[in-house]
Amino acid sequence: MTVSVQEADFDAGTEIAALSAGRDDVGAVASFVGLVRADKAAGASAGTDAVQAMTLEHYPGMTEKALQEIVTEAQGRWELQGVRVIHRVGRLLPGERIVFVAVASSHRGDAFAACEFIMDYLKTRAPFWKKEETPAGGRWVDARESDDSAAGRWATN
Amino acid sequence: MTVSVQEADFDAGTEIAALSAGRDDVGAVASFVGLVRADKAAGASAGTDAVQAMTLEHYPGMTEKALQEIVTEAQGRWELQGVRVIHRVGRLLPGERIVFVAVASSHRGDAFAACEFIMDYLKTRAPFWKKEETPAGGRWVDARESDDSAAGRWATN
Amino acid sequence: MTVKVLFFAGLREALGTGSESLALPGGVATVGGLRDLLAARGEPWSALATTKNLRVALNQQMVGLDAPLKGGDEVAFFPPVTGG
Amino acid sequence: MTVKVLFFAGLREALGTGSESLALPGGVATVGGLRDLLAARGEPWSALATTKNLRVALNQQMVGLDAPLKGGDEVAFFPPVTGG
Repeated sequence: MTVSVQEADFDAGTEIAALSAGRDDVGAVASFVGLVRADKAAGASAGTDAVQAMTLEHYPGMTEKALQEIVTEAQGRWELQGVRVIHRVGRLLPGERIVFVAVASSHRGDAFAACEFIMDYLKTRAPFWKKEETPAGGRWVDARESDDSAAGRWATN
Repeated sequence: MTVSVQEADFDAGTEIAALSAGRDDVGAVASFVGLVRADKAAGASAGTDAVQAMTLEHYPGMTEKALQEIVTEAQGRWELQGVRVIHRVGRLLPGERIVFVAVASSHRGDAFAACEFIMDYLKTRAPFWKKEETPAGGRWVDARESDDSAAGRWATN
Repeated sequence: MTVKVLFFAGLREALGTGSESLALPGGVATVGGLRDLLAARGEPWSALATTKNLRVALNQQMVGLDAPLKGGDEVAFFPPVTGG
Repeated sequence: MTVKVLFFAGLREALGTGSESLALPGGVATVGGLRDLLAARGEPWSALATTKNLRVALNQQMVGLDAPLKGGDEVAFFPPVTGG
């Protein structure tokens, strides 16, 4: 199982260990955990307008397909021995884990590059939307240009 | 505690969770686990000359200092909220974990860059040495030029 | 021909619905044509014409507005994604 | 003046010792001078002159061969590191 979209939390240590369990050819596992930040509200000044919770909506069916395509694209670009992507949906509180990506490879350069690539592509291509709850009410998070430019770095000419 | 040099194994999930425990301002934790590869013996052909075990020697006192300096350098280059480095010493078998680096930040770009930077510098500046046990006997691992060039990428002019 | 149309996130909320099944008039041959047809219903549907960087997926693949439609297609309209 | 000298990894094995305390003759003022003094003992100490990319740490900081010595210094010689 490479890709999961779920309400449940995950344990990064268990997932990382699973990528090298029972084998002796994995040299490197790079991974990433994204979390809900209380101060993330767009344009919020410090201490005011904090995020109290976040709800993640997605497009069931397309989400899993899009994540799998991103993983397949990474597998074509680097020599990978295993990939694991978990994205949570539903209502999450500040400090809670949202997303997990881990990549196993013989070499650390490939593992790091593929892990960052998958996160960058996930941010711009996987159909998830965040709605923040703040004292001022609920609001949908705007897409950030910095995410588009992060994904754009990986374009092949 | 930022840096540990120890014989004991570690749990990546526990370490990753500790970097954001009790706070709501961490958005990203990038991490890396390095493992002993059975096929790593320099110049070994597939299936022959496999690594049966590895012993890690280090320079007690300097090791901790060198790792802390690498972390401090990373903290100066990126906005980091927490860093954890664990390096094991002693005898390790193929598939066992050797090294762990995790970096917490508000932003994933900083977390990824600092994590990879710390690994690259650790590979060339921290006083650890690996001796492999193979069917042909023991031998010290040669430093790789690719590690020097990986560390060289981060040079500031 | 009939297509299934889906809406997500802020667009879903603005339209007050997440999906509908729609029999297309003869002149509508692309997802862009479908978008224009829906937007022409007036408020709140004009959001489909005014949403910044509107995204479209055809059968769960991101496409441009010029992608051609056929009967049974699943077309989804949504704002830029913000997961991760 | 007296310095403490340490050897690690393959170099430690080649020399058959991990450390020694050494009273320096007057002419030895740098870690390079110390290296030459030890290498001049002949086999196996000439390994200090022939080890490829020999590294030196002075008081647990990496230094070049021109680093000056003072009494009580800790000097470590070792091959390029291979951890991680």
